[in-house]
Amino acid sequence: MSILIDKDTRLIVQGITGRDGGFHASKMKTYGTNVVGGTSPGKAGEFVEDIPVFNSVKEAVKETGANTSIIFVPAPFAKDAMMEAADAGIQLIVCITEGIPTLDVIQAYHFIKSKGANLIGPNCPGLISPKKSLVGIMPSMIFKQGSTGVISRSGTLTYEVVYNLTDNGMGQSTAIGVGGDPVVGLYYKELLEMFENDPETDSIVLIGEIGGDAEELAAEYIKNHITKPVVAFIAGQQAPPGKQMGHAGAIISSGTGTAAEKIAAFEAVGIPVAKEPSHIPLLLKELI
Amino acid sequence: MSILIDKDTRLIVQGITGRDGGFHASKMKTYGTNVVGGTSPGKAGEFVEDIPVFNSVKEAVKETGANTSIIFVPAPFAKDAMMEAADAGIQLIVCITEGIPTLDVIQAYHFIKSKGANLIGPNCPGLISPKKSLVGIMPSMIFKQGSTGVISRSGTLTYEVVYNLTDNGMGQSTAIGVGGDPVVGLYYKELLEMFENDPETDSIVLIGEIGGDAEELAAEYIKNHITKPVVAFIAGQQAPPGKQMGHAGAIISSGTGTAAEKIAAFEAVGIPVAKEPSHIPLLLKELI
Amino acid sequence: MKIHEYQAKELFANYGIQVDQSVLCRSVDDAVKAYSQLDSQKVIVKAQVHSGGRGKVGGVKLANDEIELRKHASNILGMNIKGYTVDRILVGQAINISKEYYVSYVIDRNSKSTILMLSKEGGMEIEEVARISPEKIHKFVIDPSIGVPDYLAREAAFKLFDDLNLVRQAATIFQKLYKLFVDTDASLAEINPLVLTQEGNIIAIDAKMTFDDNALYRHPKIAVLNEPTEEEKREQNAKSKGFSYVHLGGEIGCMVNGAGLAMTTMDMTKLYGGNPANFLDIGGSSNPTKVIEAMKLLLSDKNVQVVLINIFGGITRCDDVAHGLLEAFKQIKTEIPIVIRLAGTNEKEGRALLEGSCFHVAETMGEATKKAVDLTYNYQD
Amino acid sequence: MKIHEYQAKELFANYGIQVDQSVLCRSVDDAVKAYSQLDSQKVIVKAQVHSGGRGKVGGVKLANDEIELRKHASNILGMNIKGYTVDRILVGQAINISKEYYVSYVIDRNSKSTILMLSKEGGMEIEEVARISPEKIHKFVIDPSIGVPDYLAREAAFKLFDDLNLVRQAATIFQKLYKLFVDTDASLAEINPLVLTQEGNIIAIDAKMTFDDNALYRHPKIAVLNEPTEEEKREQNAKSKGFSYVHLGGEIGCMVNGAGLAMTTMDMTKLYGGNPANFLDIGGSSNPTKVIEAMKLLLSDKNVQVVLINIFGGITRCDDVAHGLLEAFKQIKTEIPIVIRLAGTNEKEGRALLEGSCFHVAETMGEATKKAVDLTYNYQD
Repeated sequence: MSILIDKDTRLIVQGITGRDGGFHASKMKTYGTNVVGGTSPGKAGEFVEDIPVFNSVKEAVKETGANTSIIFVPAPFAKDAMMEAADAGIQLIVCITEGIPTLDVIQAYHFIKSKGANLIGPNCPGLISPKKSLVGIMPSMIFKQGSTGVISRSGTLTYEVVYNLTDNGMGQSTAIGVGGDPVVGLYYKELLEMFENDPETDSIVLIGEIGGDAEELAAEYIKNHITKPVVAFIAGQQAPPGKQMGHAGAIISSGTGTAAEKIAAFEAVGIPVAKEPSHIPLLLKELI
Repeated sequence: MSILIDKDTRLIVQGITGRDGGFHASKMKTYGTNVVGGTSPGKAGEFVEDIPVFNSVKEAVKETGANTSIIFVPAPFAKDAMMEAADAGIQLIVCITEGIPTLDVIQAYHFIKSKGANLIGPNCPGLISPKKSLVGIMPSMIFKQGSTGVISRSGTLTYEVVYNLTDNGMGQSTAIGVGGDPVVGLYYKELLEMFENDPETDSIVLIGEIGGDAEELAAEYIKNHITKPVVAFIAGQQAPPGKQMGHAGAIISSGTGTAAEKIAAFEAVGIPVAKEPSHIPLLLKELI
Repeated sequence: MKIHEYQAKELFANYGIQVDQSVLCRSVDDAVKAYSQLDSQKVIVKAQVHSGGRGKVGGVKLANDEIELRKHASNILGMNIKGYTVDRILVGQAINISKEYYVSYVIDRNSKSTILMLSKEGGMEIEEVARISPEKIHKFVIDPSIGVPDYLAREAAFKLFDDLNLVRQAATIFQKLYKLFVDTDASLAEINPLVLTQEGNIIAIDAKMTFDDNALYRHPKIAVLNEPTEEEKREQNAKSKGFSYVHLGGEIGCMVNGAGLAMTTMDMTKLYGGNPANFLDIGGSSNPTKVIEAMKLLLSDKNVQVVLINIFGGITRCDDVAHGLLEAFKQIKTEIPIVIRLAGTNEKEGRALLEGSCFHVAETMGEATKKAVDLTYNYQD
Repeated sequence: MKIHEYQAKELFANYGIQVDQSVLCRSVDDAVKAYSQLDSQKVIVKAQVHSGGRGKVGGVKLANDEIELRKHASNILGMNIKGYTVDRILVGQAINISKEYYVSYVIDRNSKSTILMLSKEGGMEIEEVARISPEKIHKFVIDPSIGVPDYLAREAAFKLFDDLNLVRQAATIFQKLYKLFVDTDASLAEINPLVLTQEGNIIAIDAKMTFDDNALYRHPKIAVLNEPTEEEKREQNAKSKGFSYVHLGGEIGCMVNGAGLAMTTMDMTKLYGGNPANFLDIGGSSNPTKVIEAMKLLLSDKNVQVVLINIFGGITRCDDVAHGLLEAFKQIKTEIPIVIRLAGTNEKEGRALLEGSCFHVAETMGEATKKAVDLTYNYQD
């Protein structure tokens, strides 16, 4: 199975005529993702790497039966793109764009939710179900089909972790970057629940970082609801308070959101926390 | 059974300290409606006819487990009252207030719908399930428990019809005034469906009037979905075009919404249309 | 509430919607002065009345020079269009039209939403388009929680245009018009036609707006634009007293509580061979003062030969209603026969109270209507 | 982005939120002039700095007369508060406070919404209240599609007040503050304290706002209020070049692609006994120009003794990254040892290219970090 995306994913690329949109549309298609179309207002009828372009998501959905979209449009237009996708009936919206104003994300998120759809991101690398579908900008060659689910707030750190997993023969069912902004769509709780219910997933790696208390809430949720083995990793132990560490969401404010608190929360409920990425596969092997 | 309201209805009265709110709260309570509370900001702790008053609907719901509300607040505050009720988890909102700006109603209606609740009205007399519950301003003494469902856009005309039904020994399961404004909540289609599914209802009277094309749509819906006998009545055959006949919604615009069209629509699908209110029971008897 | 084209155009301009240059004139001299200001050889002269279809009756004319302008202005000023006398004209630059479109926001009862209506068939009445080629009308339901976001405005604009530059111009107009619609509690905001000029601009050369009467209290600047006709004044006056009144022209004056019942009373009057003089809903209670006011209104119509009072006593019982009527008619002196039908709570008691009065008392609507119709003809004889 | 109290109060006033009368002063003379204008015997002198807790360090003082005013103004101007030098003070009328409250709007990550936070414990830091008596903090999640309707504002106001008049005053303030918050893309709008005066008015006597950096492009009037510190300037400068840079103070300069991996590199440096000099995320691609800019930034920190470059090659393959690094370091002259770790796509090819260069090449993060730490101490010896 895997979660959220698989061979039934029918993807459209919003902003397909842009540099990043076109580049990754091609990459995803090459990987085997069913990229059925793209949007770019005023460019209906054109093609990008044999992928048909439409003026609107609604049109693209009507013509192609798309159920998933990935967004590459610039930040000032990203809210509109997310809402357009939801309004057109897209069920999973993956927003890669970074630097979107938070209130835009809040408005789009609530609208998407009201339409019964799901949002991943923004400011995220997307997700991949190896050998099935890639909806993101991840380097697909480091992934390997398998049974470990990966959830992460980070991009390259995820690749580092996945690289170590793959190197140890531990493939992935689905790997998801939830995004580094303070407000993003699907998060630990929802994704943990999906992995718990996914028969093809038998273990989970959770990669957190400083800022907010999502990891603490995840630890609590795992304790009460997750039966599959989980290993955690937290980045940012050396981060000073009040400073944004790259990701808009990675900031210790008013002394809360520290790595120490998050590590303690996981350890308190018996979830091993790796000291460095290369230890994750080892800890996971002990649990399986 | 009856539809929408019964002995399980737990009602709060929004605007209970006003003249109309207090008067009808008392009437409804006397009828046997389970009036569990009322709201009037700043008057929490007071009582109106032994009914406790709360500052907000949320508080009233928390303290009383109310599931239904009836609104008597003045038009400028009615939108806020409707939305407050929906936000507090009220499932059925009955708005008596007339003269509410249409865009206010549109906004409130969509919000109520997004909360999964139902709106009846505004500018309506409410509804009654005789011997069970009265949530409205109807003269309860003319109603009689029975198995005819009544749906109407009008107030006194409904009483006239019900009076004739009762006089002919034909009681009512539930009688509903949907309201005379152009935009109101539950309408023919939804209510017809509820009556169709209600085992205690075995026939339906539909009272329409000029304006819009809801009766035409209802005729189509009845043809395809309703198995129980239906008799219709349409008011406003003598109404001149372009003039509002009392109800804001009762207006023939651009030559559409005439009584003749509506009568023709019903007759085209075999639904008898009474020439005068007193004929309704006779037509109904022929069908049962 | 309706406003004039020139008033709507002022609102459009305030919201950044481009309109054609024009000047409001109340006289031929005004028009000549406007002509010299407009810096355009050809101008359009348009009657400003609260009515559609002015073009068909000669209320819109193209003037190629000052002589023609004078002629048209003097012809149109004072013209009677569907009962309205033209006292103002709009003189505007003639636009080089490449293509005409239709755009409006209206309230849609079925979707319980504002909808955006568009058509490539601009310049003709939309009802006409709806009848002849309904497939040429595009409708977009607006979700009030998000209004008209860019993507929706764009999607709509693509229904009229292919060129992205024009799509963007049109999309912006749709968004601005929606903002105006919502900000002013409009019930209609129509641009017909919205034109593409030969220069490649999109502008509104007509503008029509009507407003929600129930919301005028929060738009004083709009409310002052109200210009009711004599008939509308009578209706508005009735409304201020808590009645709904509409003049119909027959001989049987009707006074009823409740709009639906009042319409039914009219209908039955006709059914039984009479002609209703009016629609009159006196609303909930039947206190004597209200009845007196309502009777005055009814009797001010000199065609009225019989009055039919039809009251359904609900919360207010029939015996109380009867007391009220007796009280009221102590003060009303009239030779006109009055038929009263009381039904509902305590109807027998109510009718008993009226026995022996000057009223003709009936039990059912049928009986009451028949009596009223009979009395009309008796009275006429 | 932060702004000063006086700037926030100006925004409050523009939105109709009542604030205390006050005057911004840059000198003692300004303060004396302000004192004469204020028509209040007692005044408050407040340091204007981008930092909380100024009261505790003497940055807020009550003056009972002009002599005290002069003394406080001259003491506070030039004061250093948490690294900020005070160059502006706010002189305001002293308010007769009856009670203090806390009000703010903030972004809440878990509800993915703006929330309204309230407490009857005004005047102290909200984190303090949260620690001591969290039950005294009330939170309301705002639905962005409807904002703060009357009923919600009222419900919130009832948490602070019982009297309906005060509830209405407060509710209006909550609605205006929300409008300001949304209109300006704020990330925090805080009134602490909001006070009930002895005269029965509710006014804001402090005001704090921070804004979403990502949204400043659409708020030019707010953006011009930016007053970055030297350190912030360096960070903002880095950001304008596509980097994220934070100074940390250690000896091992880190250059990494990706924020999470950069944090992890810092953490591992510490784990292996070293001290990271900085956080530096150079983002996606590794073209030579970017690497050169990043190295310049790194080396401008004179504490840096070793540079640790940790690149995960994904879409950009490691051999391309290696080419880029070699290219870049042709132009960078430095004696400082460079440890490079390349992993990911074509890592072997990448590492092979670096063989024989002046770089210390590592295969794993552990190995790279260990090397960097070892080199630090060797270098120091």
